[in-house]
Amino acid sequence: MATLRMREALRDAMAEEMRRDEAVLVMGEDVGVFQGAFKVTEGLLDEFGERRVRDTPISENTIVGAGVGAAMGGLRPIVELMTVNFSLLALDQIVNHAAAIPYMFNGQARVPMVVRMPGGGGHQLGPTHSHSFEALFLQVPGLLVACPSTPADGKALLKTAIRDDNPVIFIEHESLYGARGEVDDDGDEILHFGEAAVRREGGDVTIVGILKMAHIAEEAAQTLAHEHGVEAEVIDPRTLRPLDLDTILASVRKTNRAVIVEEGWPHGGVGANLATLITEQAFDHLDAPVQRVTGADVHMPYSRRLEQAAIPHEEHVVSAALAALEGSI
Amino acid sequence: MATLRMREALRDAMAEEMRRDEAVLVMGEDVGVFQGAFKVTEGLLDEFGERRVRDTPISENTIVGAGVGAAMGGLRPIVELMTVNFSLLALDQIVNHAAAIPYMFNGQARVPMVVRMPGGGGHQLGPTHSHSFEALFLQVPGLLVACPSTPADGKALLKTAIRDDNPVIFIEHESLYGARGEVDDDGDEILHFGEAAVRREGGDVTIVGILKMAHIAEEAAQTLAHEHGVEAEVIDPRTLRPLDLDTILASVRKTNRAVIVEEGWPHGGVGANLATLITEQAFDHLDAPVQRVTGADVHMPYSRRLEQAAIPHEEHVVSAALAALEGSI
Amino acid sequence: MADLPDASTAYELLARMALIRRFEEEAGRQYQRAKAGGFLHLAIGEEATIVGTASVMREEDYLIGTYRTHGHAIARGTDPKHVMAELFGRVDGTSGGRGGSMHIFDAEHRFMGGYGIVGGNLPIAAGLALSSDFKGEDAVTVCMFGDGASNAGNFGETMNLAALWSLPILFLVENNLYGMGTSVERHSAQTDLSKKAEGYGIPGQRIDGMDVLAVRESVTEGVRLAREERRPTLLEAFTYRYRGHSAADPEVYREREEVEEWREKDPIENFARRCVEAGVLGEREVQEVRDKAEETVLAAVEFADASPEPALDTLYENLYVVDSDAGWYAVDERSPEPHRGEREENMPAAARELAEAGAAYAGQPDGPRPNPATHGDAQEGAESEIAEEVED
Amino acid sequence: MADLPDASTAYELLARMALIRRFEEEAGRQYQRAKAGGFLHLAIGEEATIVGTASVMREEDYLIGTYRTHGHAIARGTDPKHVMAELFGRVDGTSGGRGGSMHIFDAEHRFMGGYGIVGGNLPIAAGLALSSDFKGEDAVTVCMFGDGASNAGNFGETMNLAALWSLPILFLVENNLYGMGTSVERHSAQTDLSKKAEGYGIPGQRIDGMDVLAVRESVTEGVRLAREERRPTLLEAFTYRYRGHSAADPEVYREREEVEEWREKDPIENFARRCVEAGVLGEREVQEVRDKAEETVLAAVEFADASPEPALDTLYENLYVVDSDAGWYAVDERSPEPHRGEREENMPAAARELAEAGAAYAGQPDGPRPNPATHGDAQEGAESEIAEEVED
Ligand SMILES: Cc1ncc(C[n+]2csc(CCOP(=O)(O)OP(=O)(O)O)c2C)c(N)n1
Ligand SMILES: Cc1ncc(C[n+]2csc(CCOP(=O)(O)OP(=O)(O)O)c2C)c(N)n1
Ligand SMILES: [Mg+2]
Ligand SMILES: [Mg+2]
Repeated sequence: MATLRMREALRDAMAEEMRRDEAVLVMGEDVGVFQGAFKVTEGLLDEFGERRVRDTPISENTIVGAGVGAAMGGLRPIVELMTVNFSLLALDQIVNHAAAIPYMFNGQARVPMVVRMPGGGGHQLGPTHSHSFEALFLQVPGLLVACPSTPADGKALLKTAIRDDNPVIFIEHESLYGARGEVDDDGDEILHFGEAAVRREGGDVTIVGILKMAHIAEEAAQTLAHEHGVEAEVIDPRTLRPLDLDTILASVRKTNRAVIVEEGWPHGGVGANLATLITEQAFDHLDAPVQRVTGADVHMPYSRRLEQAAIPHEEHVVSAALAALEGSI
Repeated sequence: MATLRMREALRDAMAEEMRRDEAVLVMGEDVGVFQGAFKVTEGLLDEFGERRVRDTPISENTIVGAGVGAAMGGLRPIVELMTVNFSLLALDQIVNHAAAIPYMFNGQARVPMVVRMPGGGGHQLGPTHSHSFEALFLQVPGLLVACPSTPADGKALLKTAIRDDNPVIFIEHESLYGARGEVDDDGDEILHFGEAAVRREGGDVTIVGILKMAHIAEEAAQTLAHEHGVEAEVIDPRTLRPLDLDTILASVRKTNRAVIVEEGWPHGGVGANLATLITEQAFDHLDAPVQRVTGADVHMPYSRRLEQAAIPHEEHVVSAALAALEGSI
Repeated sequence: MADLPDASTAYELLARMALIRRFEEEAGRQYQRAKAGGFLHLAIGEEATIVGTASVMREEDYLIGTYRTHGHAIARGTDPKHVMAELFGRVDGTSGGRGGSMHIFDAEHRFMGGYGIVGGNLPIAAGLALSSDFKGEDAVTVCMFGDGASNAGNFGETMNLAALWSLPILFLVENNLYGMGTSVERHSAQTDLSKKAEGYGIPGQRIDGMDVLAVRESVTEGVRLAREERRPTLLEAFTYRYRGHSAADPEVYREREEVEEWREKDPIENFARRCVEAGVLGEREVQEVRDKAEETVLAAVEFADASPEPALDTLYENLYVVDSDAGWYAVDERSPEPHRGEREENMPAAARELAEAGAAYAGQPDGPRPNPATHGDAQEGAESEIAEEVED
Repeated sequence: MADLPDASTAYELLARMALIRRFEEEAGRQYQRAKAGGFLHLAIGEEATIVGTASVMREEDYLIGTYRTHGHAIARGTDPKHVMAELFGRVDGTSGGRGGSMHIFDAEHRFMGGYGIVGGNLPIAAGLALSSDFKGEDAVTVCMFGDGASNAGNFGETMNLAALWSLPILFLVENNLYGMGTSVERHSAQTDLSKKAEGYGIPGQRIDGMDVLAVRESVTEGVRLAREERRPTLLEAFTYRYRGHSAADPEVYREREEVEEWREKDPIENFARRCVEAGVLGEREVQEVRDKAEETVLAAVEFADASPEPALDTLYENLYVVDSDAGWYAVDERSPEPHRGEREENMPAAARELAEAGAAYAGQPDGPRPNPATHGDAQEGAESEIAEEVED
């Protein structure tokens, strides 16, 4: 066990897998000489050289497409998109190619590629640079979607993603790169996709949060316990495709109430999808509608004040949980 | 009143608005000489000439981006993307530019642009050519999203879209272009966005469907009435942004049951969003969880049999409605 | 004018071109009979470019193309019966009926697809070339695409990457003068497409795409540059599709005369004549080639017709690879609540009817299908008029 | 070497360049004081390219650029105090605090932005040029972007469209030798960027971007070609950013010496010296220019600091135009169930604290902010180390 920051844990995952498998390479804008825009690939160029750590031009669709082709040719590319905001330029290669090819060609081709990219708001980067696109990618069959919230999960899930033979969308959060946590340094620690983590046990309400919102959910649970005598169960799905709905349902069947917390837009979001799945499966167990806490239905403003007003905070989660409990306490 | 096919109604809407406003122009791949891949722009080049009806190269992101710039410069471009499947290549201009600019520049610039494009499956076009992306576009603040199911709505909504000062995503369905219907030929008939249509009144269950699924919903309602004595209320929202949730809620408060029918993928779909909004607003009125009928969670296969198995049919809607009614009849 | 090759090579080239020609004609016929669905893009007229290119590639080389690639797969060695079966949407199709005409693929013969998105194959080609280079193999990737595709953003991005990374790749534009209904002059500011990649440091050359020998000569050199010097080239082959963009497009954008002129340059007729005149091949062999093509194609139709439709419960097969050493997951774990209808027993009656009806449209009889480009089925499933087949 | 202009023109050019330089330096300082947030891209060193270009444009012409365009707006005539207020995120900012440093916009002076997406401004520029052409106006659009942007798909697509449609547009690459940390040789196969659009039929020219007069000369001709002959050109201006890509990037990718060499070519120092030596300007005027810049910039900071923060209930303002004659709709009709928190009274305490804290991070004291590129705040809001400012 060692205490690492998220960015270090992710780097270790890539380094370990690159040592383990010659076919793994990293490509993306400024991943090499610059050491990564967020320093996640720091040191990789020095250790593995230009053949396996490749700086690319600013050509998102072609970077991802080259990853698809390289994967079809037998490599295991890790493509870093500098941020999720630029993934819109690569969406054709992600949806109509990476995700479709294994099915479209009936299994004759595989696309063992990982597309890593950070997203999220909170740094005053304004409308074009603050997106949360988890809800966009979880729609697409053929993709796996991971969104780790701790260094340990980040490392283990990234190793799994690299070894998986399917295209994986690996979403990181800009605000979590500095987050520290205990990380297993056993080089073979992987974590199966589709296994949610129960961060806190509780019988009164289930709170589901991803990425940065997984932490907000835990903070809210503390407040609920100390200030309102409410014991919340906090769940981090960790992957959205596959989704460990069973763990979430088991909790909801126990608590009869659920709150979903996400940073993205409210319409057609992660929360809307989860709320629907939960309601479909556990309708008779629900004492209240599933509550959602989401980012505001607006482009992210630059102004500190406006941005903070557009992003979910602990207080939103606490009041959503209390709303779910209304009447019953 | 005249009986027109959807494609004729849409063409008339464009022609009328182009006569009415010199600033309206049409641009897209093969919209001119070829008369439109789906013949929706038939005759426009002859009437309005090359200045206002512009064939473009195959450059989706730049076609849309040029539309954004032209709109900022005071024109009212109608950009035709040959199909929704190719809109993935233009998503950066749609989301990070068209949708963000009015807000990002605090109202100094407007983007009165319409992006027209047909989607949907059923013609054996296979994985890359059969998408339904309504659920993708409804997520994005700053956009308006229309999805007409009848020639009358198609004409009236398109005229509204062209006159609106916001960027409008106008989604058509390839299977509906031949659909005939009565169309008001009063050149000034427009239809406000955010007004759902109640296609059929009924007190037992509310069925909401869009585009081709609005028709499937009506057919299912007939079957439910004739074979099961169930009176379904059928609602076509007609626009997804703005969304006329009030009309849907009023119906659900009456029927206590709802079924949402869409052609797209199940995860994070139109149905998941609507089901969540309905459940949040009318939880105490629901006797059963909102039922969803969606396309299969897979890329659209080419095989006739497999494709038909992946697309929702009347029977799916009927059984979903009966499931919602279970126990109560 | 390039010299004629030895008899057996000449025979083989003629045979391949004739086979592809005959296959495409039959595909068109089967499409009109609604045995094949979707959209059908025929390459009739472009055989010399296709066969000339494939004929000088090595087994380990990769070929990747567009949605107009029945012939490309056959030229690489795919048995026509599997291509026909794919058009029929059957289990013995190259993609088991999942891909269709626009998405032909044959890993065994290194025909890497078959892509419906214009320009979508370019970055993938660069990636394939990267994989060979990375592994120190000397396989070359040949990437073919249309004149219209040269305007796609992927074109510039991929040219730059290929040159920057010195990838073993050859780009070949099949310039058939039109992107759908838009002529080169009306879609590309630079009408000499061979110059279009110079700005990215990739030299180009124009070649006669109707002359299989000319194509062989230039592709041989382009492949050599890619293999030995890691230098990408852009070849522009002038060719022509006699048929519409896809089956029965109204062709308002071109004159009959133009089509006739190009038919004069027919790659098969002219090559056959030349071989006979030079005594490299005899009339008998030319006839034999035709007969064999006829035979093979009719056998392919029979094979395709006999091949079973995919079972409904295979709907999700190959959506995910579930045997990776990262651990196993069930598909339904990945997509809870899959849409129902994929199992025979609970497939709704209507769906079954549709699936069984010999057409892509509800209750529509065999014969020319109504076309989404000009019709639409929601209100009036069976429309009788002949379809003007246009493309989406 | 271009001749010196008359005294008043020389004075004006020097004054603009000095003002922009001083503004950028101050912006950097205010950023370190966490008065400005987000990422800050300074154009220090690139003033001659910016001012030279803007100075020969007409009022009705459009200028459009990137996320490094504080100076471009100022060169077009935007009052620096509104730019500074935007960096401070205040209501008097060019975008009322919604856009920030990367998204400056000033409709009145036809500075059309300010775009955070590399290459995103190119198609928009083509559209602006189309609007002028369509309306029969003779306004020209000047589109500026970086060397790295020339690899984006939008580059090729837009070049082709501009040439094909004969748009009144001038493209200018601000070649500062790096796209973030990647040098031109490492990101572009064709290192002579002025040639990069030839494949699309657009001629190019390389110019000394450190010489305001050379820039004026070439831009004048490029703008004339666009206005009078509807012929687009691609100018490549060699320039350099003395500072990191964004505030305090570690700059591991270049040598101190290189920066020093370029400082020798300083566009302001050299132009001032030349003017004085030639007697076009006196030392006194040069000093005056500096003093005025100082004054204006300090006043801008004061103005920005005094400008109010946007009220929370303006969160949704200008997301939609709701007065179109297509009929009125309320925003909440468009987005039922908006996220709560946009009204002062129900804005959670934490959010208010954050908003009031002088930094972009929870509970973090004033002074250099931790940087998402090297840190992250979720677990440990206030990190003490100096941020290496890197870019997303
Ligand atoms: C990205 C994208 N845009 C549009 C289309 C629709 N489309 C299919 S083929 C075609 C024309 C392509 O012309 P060209 O590249 O010359 O190839 P050809 O069909 O002539 O072989 C178009 C516009 C598409 N499939 N993909
Ligand atoms: C599409 C896209 N990809 C990546 C980025 C991240 N990014 C911001 S600036 C930059 C470098 C751009 O370099 P250049 O075009 O030379 O402009 P410069 O910063 O040198 O002025 C990158 C990669 C972005 N903003 N947009
Ligand atoms: Mg063509
Ligand atoms: Mg640069």
